[in-house]
Amino acid sequence: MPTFVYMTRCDGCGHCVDICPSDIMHIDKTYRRAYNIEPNMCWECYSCVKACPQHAIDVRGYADFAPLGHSVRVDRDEEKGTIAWRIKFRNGTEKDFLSPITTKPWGQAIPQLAEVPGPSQEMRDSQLLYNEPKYIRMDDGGLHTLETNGLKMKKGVYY
Amino acid sequence: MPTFVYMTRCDGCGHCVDICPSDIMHIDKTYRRAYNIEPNMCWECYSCVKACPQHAIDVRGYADFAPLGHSVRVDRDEEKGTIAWRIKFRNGTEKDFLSPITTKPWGQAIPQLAEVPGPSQEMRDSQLLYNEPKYIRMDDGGLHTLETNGLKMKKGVYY
Amino acid sequence: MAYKTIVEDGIDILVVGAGLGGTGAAWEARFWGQDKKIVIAEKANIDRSGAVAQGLYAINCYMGTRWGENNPEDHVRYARIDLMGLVREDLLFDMARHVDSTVHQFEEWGLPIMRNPKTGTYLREGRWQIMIHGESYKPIVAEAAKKSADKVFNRICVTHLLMDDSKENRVAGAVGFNVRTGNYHVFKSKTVICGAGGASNIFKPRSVGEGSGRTWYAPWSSASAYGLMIEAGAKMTQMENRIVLARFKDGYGPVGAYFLHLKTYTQNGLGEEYESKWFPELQKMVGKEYLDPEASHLTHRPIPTCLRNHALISEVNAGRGPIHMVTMHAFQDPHLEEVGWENFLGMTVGQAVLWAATDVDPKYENPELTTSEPYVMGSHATCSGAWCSGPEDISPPEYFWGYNRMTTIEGLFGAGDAVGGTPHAFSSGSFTEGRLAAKAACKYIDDGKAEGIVVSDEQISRRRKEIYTPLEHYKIYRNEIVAGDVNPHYINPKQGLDRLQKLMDEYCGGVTVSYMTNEKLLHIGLKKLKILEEDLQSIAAKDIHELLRAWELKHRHRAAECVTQHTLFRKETRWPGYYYRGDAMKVDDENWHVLTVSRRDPNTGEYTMEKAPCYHLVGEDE
Amino acid sequence: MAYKTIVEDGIDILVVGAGLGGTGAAWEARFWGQDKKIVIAEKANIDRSGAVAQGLYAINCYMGTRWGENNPEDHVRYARIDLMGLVREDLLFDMARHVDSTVHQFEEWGLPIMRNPKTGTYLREGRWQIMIHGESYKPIVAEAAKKSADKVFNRICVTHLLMDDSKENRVAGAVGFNVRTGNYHVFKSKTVICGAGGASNIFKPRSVGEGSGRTWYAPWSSASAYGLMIEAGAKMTQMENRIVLARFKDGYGPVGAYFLHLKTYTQNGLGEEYESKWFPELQKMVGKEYLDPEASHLTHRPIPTCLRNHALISEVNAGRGPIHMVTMHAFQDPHLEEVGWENFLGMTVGQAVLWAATDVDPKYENPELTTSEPYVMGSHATCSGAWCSGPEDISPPEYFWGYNRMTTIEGLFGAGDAVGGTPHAFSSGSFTEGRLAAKAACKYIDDGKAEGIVVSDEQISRRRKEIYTPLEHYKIYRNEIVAGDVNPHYINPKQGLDRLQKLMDEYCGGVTVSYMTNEKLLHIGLKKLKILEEDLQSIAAKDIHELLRAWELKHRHRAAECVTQHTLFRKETRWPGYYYRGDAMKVDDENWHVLTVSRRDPNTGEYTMEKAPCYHLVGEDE
Ligand SMILES: Cc1cc2c(cc1C)N(S(=O)(=O)O)[C@@H]1C(=O)NC(=O)N=C1N2C[C@H](O)[C@H](O)[C@H](O)COP(=O)(O)OP(=O)(O)OC[C@H]1O[C@@H](n2cnc3c(N)ncnc32)[C@H](O)[C@@H]1O
Ligand SMILES: Cc1cc2c(cc1C)N(S(=O)(=O)O)[C@@H]1C(=O)NC(=O)N=C1N2C[C@H](O)[C@H](O)[C@H](O)COP(=O)(O)OP(=O)(O)OC[C@H]1O[C@@H](n2cnc3c(N)ncnc32)[C@H](O)[C@@H]1O
Ligand SMILES: Nc1ncnc2c1ncn2[C@@H]1O[C@H](COP(=O)(O)O)[C@@H](O)[C@H]1O
Ligand SMILES: Nc1ncnc2c1ncn2[C@@H]1O[C@H](COP(=O)(O)O)[C@@H](O)[C@H]1O
Ligand SMILES: Nc1ncnc2c1ncn2[C@@H]1O[C@H](COP(=O)(O)O)[C@@H](O)[C@H]1O
Ligand code: SF4
Ligand code: SF4
Ligand code: SF4
Ligand code: SF4
Ligand code: NA
Repeated sequence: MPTFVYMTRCDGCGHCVDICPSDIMHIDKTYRRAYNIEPNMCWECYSCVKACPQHAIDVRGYADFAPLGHSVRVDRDEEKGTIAWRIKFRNGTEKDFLSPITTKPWGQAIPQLAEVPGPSQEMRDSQLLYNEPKYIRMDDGGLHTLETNGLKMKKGVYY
Repeated sequence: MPTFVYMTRCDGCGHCVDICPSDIMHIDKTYRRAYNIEPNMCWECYSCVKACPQHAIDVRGYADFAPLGHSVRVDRDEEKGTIAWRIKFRNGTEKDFLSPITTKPWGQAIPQLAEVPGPSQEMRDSQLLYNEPKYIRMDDGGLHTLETNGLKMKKGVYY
Repeated sequence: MAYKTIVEDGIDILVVGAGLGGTGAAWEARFWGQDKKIVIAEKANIDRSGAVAQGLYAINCYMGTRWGENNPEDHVRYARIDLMGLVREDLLFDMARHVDSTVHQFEEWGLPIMRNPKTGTYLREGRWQIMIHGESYKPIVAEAAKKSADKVFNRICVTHLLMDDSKENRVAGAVGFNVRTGNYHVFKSKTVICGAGGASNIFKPRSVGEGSGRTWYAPWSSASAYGLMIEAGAKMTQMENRIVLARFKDGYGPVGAYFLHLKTYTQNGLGEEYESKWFPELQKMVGKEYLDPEASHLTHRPIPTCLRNHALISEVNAGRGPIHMVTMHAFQDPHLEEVGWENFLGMTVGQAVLWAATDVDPKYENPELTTSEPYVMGSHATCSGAWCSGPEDISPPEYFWGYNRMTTIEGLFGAGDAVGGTPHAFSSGSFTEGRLAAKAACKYIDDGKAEGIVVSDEQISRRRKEIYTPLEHYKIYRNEIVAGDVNPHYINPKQGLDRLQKLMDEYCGGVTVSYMTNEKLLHIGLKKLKILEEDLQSIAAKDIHELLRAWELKHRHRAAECVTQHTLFRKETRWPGYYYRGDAMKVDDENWHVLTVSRRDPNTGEYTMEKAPCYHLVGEDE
Repeated sequence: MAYKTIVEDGIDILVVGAGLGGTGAAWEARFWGQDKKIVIAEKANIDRSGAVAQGLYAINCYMGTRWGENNPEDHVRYARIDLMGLVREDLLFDMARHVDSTVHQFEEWGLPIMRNPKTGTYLREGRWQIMIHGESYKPIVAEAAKKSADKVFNRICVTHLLMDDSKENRVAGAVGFNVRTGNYHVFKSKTVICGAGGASNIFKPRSVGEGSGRTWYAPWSSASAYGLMIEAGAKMTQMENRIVLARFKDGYGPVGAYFLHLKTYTQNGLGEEYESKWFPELQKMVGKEYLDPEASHLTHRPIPTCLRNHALISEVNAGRGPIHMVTMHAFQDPHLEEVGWENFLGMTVGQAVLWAATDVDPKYENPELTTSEPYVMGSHATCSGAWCSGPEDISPPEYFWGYNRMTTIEGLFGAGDAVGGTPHAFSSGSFTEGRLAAKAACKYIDDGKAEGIVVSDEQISRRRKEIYTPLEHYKIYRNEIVAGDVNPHYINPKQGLDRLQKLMDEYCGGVTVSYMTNEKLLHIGLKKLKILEEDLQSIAAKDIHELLRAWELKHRHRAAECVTQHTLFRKETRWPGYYYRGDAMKVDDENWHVLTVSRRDPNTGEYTMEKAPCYHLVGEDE
């Protein structure tokens, strides 16, 4: 289901070009609008579809196994923190789905590590990562090690 | 090994376009010279190569299994009634072959059937074809039939 | 559209497709129809059209009766056992008794046939095969056809047969378009001889991308003979009997000259002979009647082609590939080395190119073999095609309805791949069949069977509209999208072909599934073919060349559907090595020693399947 | 060429590829390297790059230690048996003991993790998998990486690592080009963390034409992690251990949520359970130690993924396909139906599109399953990747050389798919590995190991020349021909990819040969890879986008070569269902209960293969 771009909707803003992981959304020189230059490298990941402010991009199933006449439309809203899908079958059946995409205002809950207190030498010498052991266990117990867990590494054939 | 056309040799005469069984040798609008518009439908049949008066067409092995660096050139001569091949391996080895393509001056040995005496009613009612039974046996014997050959057609399972 | 409509009227014999069958028909027709109007409508240029465009290095069907080599019935028995019992023996006997006359003619016309210097007879490759310098085989037979035809229309892709509007089930000509001018061509004719050839590219090929042009049968073998006739409602036979060929890997160079003349042989990856190892298991599948290696050895009865494939496939599946052709011995003889190379230069140049590209010199290295994707045709070791009447002096009643090689549609004849039940006809047999059909067509006309044909304007304009729909479709919807080939309203011919090949491969026994299928898979395949048919209504062509591809695809699709219907019908594995019905892995002579016959109703699209009895040629007192 | 050279100097930590591993590395690096210069060089846009671009619906590696669900060693045992005994248990234990901390962080950042309404714990899909609304998984981790990095260079295709010219075998940064501007980018760095991901498209895909973008792993997973590291001379491990995945047919939608949460199950074309039927035969191949269905049943020890594949493949080969996933029961429950659909919308939209297109509603029809073409990666049920040092408190001497996740090249670290021996890390484990590598890289610098690095101008300009050669090649030779992509002097990237995929498929165990290979075939494969490598010197790129494809292909080619070398080395069939060595069809613990380690000499191109001991995590007194 590679993407295609509706001629009358695209305004050539380039958001799709900016986001496509496959580098295949390019701006057509003649029409100054976007199109998929290499459909056989399109993963139908919908990154461009979600990013297009004009809803100008759609997808039609890969011709080598998907018949015509379906559609899967999406609306992703970072403000609302939701994504809405509308699936239309070849036979006309429709299904709608709505999911959250985040539980927090976008990006704000991630700390800036340059601003947190740096690690002590002891911590550097330990096996702990940032904010551990806090995150490892409910009981705030320490990191699992071979010793704490009564284990050793042994050569040979074990199953 | 689809065909390609050397830019400096082709004069756009169209012989290749005229002969290609796959309808894939076309004249490029910009350069007014021929090229293969659909290599994946090229059978490397060499019909166009043989037909090109400029030796402008060559073939390079299908990219999906033939490495670069070889060539198979041909010269077909209806006057002489021969075809000459030169094979060049990737490693430089060369092999030449020469074969006849006809034993008669081109086309002249084929009769014009509108001019031969038409068949008799008897012949029409028989199973014979044009010029038969002459061509069927050395001894000019008649056509084989179930009767002459002691046979019959029988329903059932035979091996 | 600005395309002109060009009507050719008053034709007596229209030859649709002038390959080996069609050129034979056109040539011979002039003899029996001295004053008749004979016209050829050909997709390409008849000088280099069809399967023989690049030439052939052997004529694989020649009796040599004049030298006492074989009688026609010997060939029938050969074809019968090779095809696991099921062939049209009336048609085969008829072809075999005439084929030598065809070959002798070829020689007279200038085709260089090699001679055995000692005996003076044709140089034998094998019992049935003779060796030729056949690079110009096709130009030579085309020359003959041109001598006989009133008009040759090259570059006409015939899309549909015309049907008589006054009499049910009678042909009235054909229509198509010129792939260069785009013009609409209408051929009104009393009879049609369909020689539009067999089918490559119905199943997913082993090759990919650029290489997918490297098929064994030519990429332009577009199943048109089947597509045209099935659409018109002709009965078809043995369409399940698709063929898989052992071929040199990648280049798909034929192996006949190697096995038979060069006496090369195969071995597995370990250097072992492997074929016989599979015979005991195979014998359990097919019965001793069809595989009896000892008897074969003694009597030179062949091991059926499909069973040899089976051994190769099984050995590879067992992890002992690759299979090699041992050429290193034979190639020490300079004569055989030359034959080995010229064999390919004469009919599969690509194999020579490949060896040059990969530095494979068969003198010093044994090249790899593989089994091809399946092909649908009717003149090699396989016999898919139309259900035709045989000759009156041979055919039993079930096989005879008046005119030799006439299909179940009145006035519509076939030759070569178009005709079912006649394997091992090859180039010479196909040409011969064309000759037989031409004589019969003249008789049909002379008998007054073609009187009063009416072709309505409605039919002509309906077909015209249908033909150009893909161009219209493109025009209308192209600009809805910015650029590219992804469009919600249409698919293009290449996309449709990819879909067809993939589904046939996966559900109908292609290479990816090691030729395996079963009832469940076939039903799914049919469902997908139906949906594809709907999408083919929405196919788009951006120019006339793509329009050609669109119609080739439609013909391929229809043939594929018929193949799938037949494969579903025959509940046995008759030809292990061609395909396997996983749910019926044995030969079942009790129920299936019959020919399968289908008819697609042109109005409803429904198929009706029947079993037709299999008649054998036996001694008078048997 | 007019492209600029842009040098970024003085980098401490260069993250090459910011997928799940790379974002973890960049994020964590800031904590341990508060003043260090952290730079990301990424081929795409890190907001939607890598395998998780379209999201994930599950986090497949989570212990739940805080809820007493699993200890790290439980996961090690799981991964060990699933991989038929051979994993890096030090790395796995280390990853497992940290992974929960990663996941809890994700939740804090806003990633919606589903909860079990009764227990309040994360909603389990299976023992190791938890369910998420993960459409924005990648944008969220990218946000974290951006918070930590000094600079993010998007759209840089990294082509080579830079090596220290003053000290053998020490990394010094990386180079690449911007796929939009074409500019040459030089990153001089004390350490490099390679997170450039796994590989799709090394083997011929089942899909054709347009559909070949529909791979399970993303088409942009270009084997760059392997290509970069192998080229630089890093040792690799378990590269033979490519993975084949059971997937919904055509759409390649994952099955985990279906099997584990929806409790759907498979059946053959006849509606039968088939898996267990194959166990007796399988047990003979692999030994009871690796397959003991009864014990598995009692202890919830998994049936290894490859062995489940084997049953599916064998059943299909036996002619009892297609395999169906029985969804019709589960989908009667509206919650499960919703999960079933959202599972795909969240990570494989194409599967939903396909069902819509084919009118497959799993509530009323059981969809088909198939096994995919092989993929090469290191974080699913497979563990190809670089041979890395483990953590000092766990690793035995053979597995430890100073810095956690450091490859055998000094200063070069890996994370995620790049690291060998750590299967079942998935997204969360990969991110965790990135964090571990970042901490170790900081330590490496702080320990003074990166002092005195020299990068010569010669090295920089040599790489520059190399990078643009395909563009030069195109310019020089393009006009020798009239038009089109057939040129005697070059192949384009798509043509090269087709060649690579076809040969890997046929000689190294792809789908067309039902995953079968053997020594002979592998040797031929290596020969063809070598010739392809020569032709890759002549690859042409008509624009910068094709230049990207050219370099992706070169990375894929190098990885494919390494896979083939490893497959040749391991003379056993360790993972039936992933691939078969036809000449050694059994597990051979006596000789092959070892990890395979390769090194390609960057100067000669020769591979050296060794066996490394396999250490297992056992009880203190065992
Ligand atoms: C491709 C190929 C074929 C053979 C071989 C090797 C190779 C590489 N081998 S070996 O493997 O055994 O080595 C043979 C061999 O050596 N010796 C031999 O006698 N025969 C061999 N064949 C088989 C014969 O060629 C074959 O039996 C005959 O050609 C069959 O004759 P016919 O049924 O007439 O098919 P055709 O392909 O020749 O002609 C079809 C014509 O129809 C045209 N056409 C098709 N669609 C049309 C449309 N829609 N409208 C108008 N015209 C439309 C075509 O253009 C063509 O002209
Ligand atoms: C594609 C996919 C993947 C998964 C799943 C379903 C599907 C459909 N499933 S399920 O099937 O089990 O259902 C999983 C699931 O549900 N849960 C889970 O946790 N993980 C799943 N994965 C696996 C994980 O995604 C995987 O384990 C991790 O992503 C691996 O992380 P990492 O090793 O970092 O790889 P990456 O692809 O994320 O990132 C690679 C980055 O490198 C960039 N890159 C690549 N080459 C580069 C170059 N030359 N220069 C510069 N940059 C260059 C990439 O752009 C990317 O950013
Ligand atoms: N129910 C829905 N689910 C998802 N997206 C929707 C829905 N309704 C409208 N949209 C969005 O609105 C755009 C325009 O819709 P349409 O009119 O279907 O092309 C689509 O591209 C969607 O992104
Ligand atoms: N191994 C073989 N044994 C007998 N006949 C063969 C063999 N291989 C090819 N032939 C015949 O040789 C001719 C050309 O075959 P091919 O080259 O395979 O198309 C056909 O008549 C085949 O039936
Ligand atoms: N049938 C199964 N039994 C056990 N685990 C499975 C099964 N199928 C998938 N999984 C696991 O579920 C997760 C996702 O699998 P998949 O969707 O196949 O990528 C991985 O951890 C798999 O190992
Ligand atoms: S994001 Fe949408 S509007 Fe902008 S260029 Fe792409 S298709 Fe056009
Ligand atoms: S769907 Fe994904 S891969 Fe396809 S064009 Fe859009 S962003 Fe690129
Ligand atoms: S036949 Fe030769 S010279 Fe004439 S157009 Fe074709 S390539 Fe050019
Ligand atoms: S080699 Fe044959 S198929 Fe290819 S372009 Fe020339 S004539 Fe056409
Ligand atoms: Na890993």
